[in-house]
Amino acid sequence: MSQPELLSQDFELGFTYTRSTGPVVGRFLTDLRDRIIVGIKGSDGKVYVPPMEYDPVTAEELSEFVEVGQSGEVVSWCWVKEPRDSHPSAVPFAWALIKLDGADVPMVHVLRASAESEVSTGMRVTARWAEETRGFITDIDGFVAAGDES
Amino acid sequence: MSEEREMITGIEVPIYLKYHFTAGEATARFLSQVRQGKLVGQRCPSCNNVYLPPRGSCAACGVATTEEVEVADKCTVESFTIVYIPIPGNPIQPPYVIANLIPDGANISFIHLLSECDNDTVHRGQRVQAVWKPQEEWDYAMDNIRYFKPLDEPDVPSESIGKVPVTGWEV
Amino acid sequence: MKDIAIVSFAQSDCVRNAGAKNEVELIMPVIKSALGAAGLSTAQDVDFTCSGSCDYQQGAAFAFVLGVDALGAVPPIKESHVEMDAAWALYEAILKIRMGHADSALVYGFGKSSPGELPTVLSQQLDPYYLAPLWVDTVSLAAMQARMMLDQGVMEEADMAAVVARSRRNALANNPHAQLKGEVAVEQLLAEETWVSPLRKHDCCPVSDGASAMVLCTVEKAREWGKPYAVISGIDHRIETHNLGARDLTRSVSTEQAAAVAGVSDGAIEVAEIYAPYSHQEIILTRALGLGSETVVNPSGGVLAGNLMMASGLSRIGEVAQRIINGDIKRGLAHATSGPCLQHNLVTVLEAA
Amino acid sequence: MANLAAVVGIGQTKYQTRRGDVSIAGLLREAAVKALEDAGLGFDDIDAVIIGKAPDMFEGVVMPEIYLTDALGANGKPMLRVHTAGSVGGSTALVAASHVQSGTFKRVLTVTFEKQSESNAMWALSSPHPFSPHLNAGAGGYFAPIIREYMRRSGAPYDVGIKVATKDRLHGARNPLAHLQLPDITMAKVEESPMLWDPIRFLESCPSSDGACAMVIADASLVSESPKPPAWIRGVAMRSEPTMYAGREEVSPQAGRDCAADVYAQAGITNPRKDFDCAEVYVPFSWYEPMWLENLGFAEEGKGWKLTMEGATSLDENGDIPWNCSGGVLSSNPIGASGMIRFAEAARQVRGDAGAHQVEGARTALGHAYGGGAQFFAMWVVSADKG
Repeated sequence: MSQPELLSQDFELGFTYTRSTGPVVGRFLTDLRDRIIVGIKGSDGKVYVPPMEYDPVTAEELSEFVEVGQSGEVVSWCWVKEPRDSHPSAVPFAWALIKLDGADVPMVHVLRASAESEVSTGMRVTARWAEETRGFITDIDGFVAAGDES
Repeated sequence: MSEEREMITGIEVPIYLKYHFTAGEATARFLSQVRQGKLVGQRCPSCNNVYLPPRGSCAACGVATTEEVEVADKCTVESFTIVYIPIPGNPIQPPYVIANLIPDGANISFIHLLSECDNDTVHRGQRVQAVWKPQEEWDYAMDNIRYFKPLDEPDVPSESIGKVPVTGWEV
Repeated sequence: MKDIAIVSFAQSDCVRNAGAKNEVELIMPVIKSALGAAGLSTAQDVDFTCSGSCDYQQGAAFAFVLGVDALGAVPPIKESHVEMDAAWALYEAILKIRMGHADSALVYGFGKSSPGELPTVLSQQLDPYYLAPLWVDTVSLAAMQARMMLDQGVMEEADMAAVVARSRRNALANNPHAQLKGEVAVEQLLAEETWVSPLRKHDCCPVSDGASAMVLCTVEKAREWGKPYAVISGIDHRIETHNLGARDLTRSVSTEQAAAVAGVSDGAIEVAEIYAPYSHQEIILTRALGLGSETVVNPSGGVLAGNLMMASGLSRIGEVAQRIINGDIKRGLAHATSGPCLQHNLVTVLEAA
Repeated sequence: MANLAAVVGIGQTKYQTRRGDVSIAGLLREAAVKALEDAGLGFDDIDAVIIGKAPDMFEGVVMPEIYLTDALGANGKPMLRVHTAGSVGGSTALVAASHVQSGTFKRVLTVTFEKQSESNAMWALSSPHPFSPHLNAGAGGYFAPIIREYMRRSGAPYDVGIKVATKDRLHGARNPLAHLQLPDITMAKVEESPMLWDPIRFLESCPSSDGACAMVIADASLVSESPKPPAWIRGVAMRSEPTMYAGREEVSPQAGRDCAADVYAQAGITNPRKDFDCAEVYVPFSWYEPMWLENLGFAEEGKGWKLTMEGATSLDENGDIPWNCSGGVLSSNPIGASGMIRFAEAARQVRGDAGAHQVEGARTALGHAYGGGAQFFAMWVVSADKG
């Protein structure tokens, strides 16, 4: 029996999905396009950003939108030294859990900083908008240290 | 907030994931030999049936298959359909015939194209043979065989299809 | 309800790249080995077969359909599949036995993660509108969880390194299938650079290819077969909210819930095999399970020594069951997890007959 | 011995090409809430949640139970995700039932779905993969040769499939949830529709739908807490065989015959045509009706097509054994849910709750699903009678 040859090949599993958003996600994305950040009030009054469609505790359908601030506090973070191809940054950056002013529950997003030493838990950050907004989670290009948003 | 603003109801989300895929041993061996212009299946040590393409196991017995058996590029039509829609990424123009073909010496069919035939007279038991691409175009792929074309040989009786001996069906 | 026993377990080596081994070629040896240890030869010899796998690992739909080719499913068999870790396939099999539709079952899980970039693939488990389009990977999410624990002072970096050192040491001593093993000092580990800070590479489980399989049956059947066995005295699993911000990431509430239902605290736990893909998660889980110093945690090295994604949960159960079958211990627990930052957890308590 | 369980609530979305008004979670939620309302229950009354769908590539969400837990009120509960190819809707119902029949839980919610409009079915079912030795002409390309072999063996006339396609769409026109609404369909229109994979014409194939189907399954002790009549689960069975092996009988797979024999034995069915009042059977291509009539023992081998042509399976022709009164897979096909829709529609019939497609006085019905290369089977028998 001859030795098997090893057959390997790169391939890409890819599709551009067409997602319908429903009213809650759609409202959040519409507001992002308009450079506004909204959350939603949970059954116990907690404000979730981005808005959840259903309450995580009671499973109730949620509908009471609340505009929240564009600045907030870093609840936790990590520093990505070697960004992956898929990451929204080619240079080292942070992921962060950010509790926006007026929100009770932090959200995950990008935190852009020039070095790990500039990021800390509890730091104040502000959303920096993409040049063009279109109604997508990346309309927020990322958060930056408060005062650095321009 | 403006009442008449256009609400977002849908988004496009590109999800493209990169993989580096390695074929399984049985497939690699099979395609390596297809690249040499040979069809080599594997015999089940338990039920003696010959599988082509081989998958490294006999699915019926659940045992590994290793013994290699070269089979002919002459086949018998087990079943077929005439397709009227294009295959994504395949240049063949409809209508075309795709058939389940059992090669002489094997006991299971694989799917391939039938051409140079009258679509209306294709039938079960019909004898066909591979039409290979020019050797310089051979690759690790079954489309080294461009298609199968009818042979001027008597039909294999229905009840014998897939059960004829390894040497192939001869009258 | 009938008492259910595990009579055999088999696992392949954890390898970074199984190369030219397809699903069938990965599965068949462990199935043969598990069936053989139970005195059986094919899936025909059990009443039910159930598997766990994930199509996205290799990027091809219907991976589990090919898996059926390894079973010898002619004549047809009673068979099912979960797109989850095989620990949940075990759960489905247990329900089947409890309802009296099977007295015995074969459960297996397989994963070939090497073709893709696993943390990136798993980013697509996340909310498809808010998180998946950001491509936030699972390592980064775990890193934020670890940071929270460090910030809150519930652990120190040295505690994480100690988990890794113990994993490597245990793998060297006890686990021939481990991918990562050896003697390494905590100081050595702490001297390494961070990767996704605060995590160092060694805080994260490796990516492995392989499979594992198990045979279970009613206690009556195990006696009939004359095989030693471990009894599943409790099993439960719970999921919690997908909103990471809404969870206290320093705890695992769903593990606490599952542990309570499974009866973890009804007796001493000699050995616990915990599915903690990151060092700090072992600390969270050890606490959630209420384990103290009397329990040996992850004698196999756990998944930090080798992570057969989609089979690792089943392997944890198998590791504990095997120790009971061998007569080494009387009572232990196994844990399996799924989702980002321990979102979904399964707890099994195993006891000697 | 399995504990006795029953379907006490059923909820379905409207099936259509694209549900552009909801998120993925919203789609499942709609069916789940309807099922709970039908059962007179809330999420708090549910002990565990079991979901099912076909390949994750349809929506591009990997292991979607992780994201869907909040929408289905599953937090703090067990949640399981089943995947057995096209039979998954049926298998999921069976796995959900086993949560109750095993005595482990009292009441569970099960939901299956597909949001096919998020991608493309042909792509999702057979995304290109290197070194795949097979030519891919879609599901129709796979099943058409098998159908031709059935025609050859049985000598069935060419228009049996046309009749099934017409009949199921007329049934579907009675069901407001059905995707295809073709009340004016005729055999001539079906025959004139384009041939895709000979002998399968366009109108002899299933559509591609968005939709979700949900059920609440309860232990016998809790059945009376729900207001509507229960559908008692009298038999459950699944069988699998490999896709390809030497000598495999593809026209009437043994896995299907064995699965039927198993579920009939549990439910005391000895003559399916007589003992069932109706059946919901997975028929994605028209010719599979006569093929499954034989495989499931409603007709002798080679004679299934005669039942179809006599109108025995037609509600509109007052047939004695109506098949797919809801319109079947030929009228609605959100793949991951299609099997469960069969199971749920069988239950609706025996609950006397099937609206304009109700079979008068139906007491016992079969739900059937198959998948892969007609190799995975799931079936249940439901009845108005506790047994």
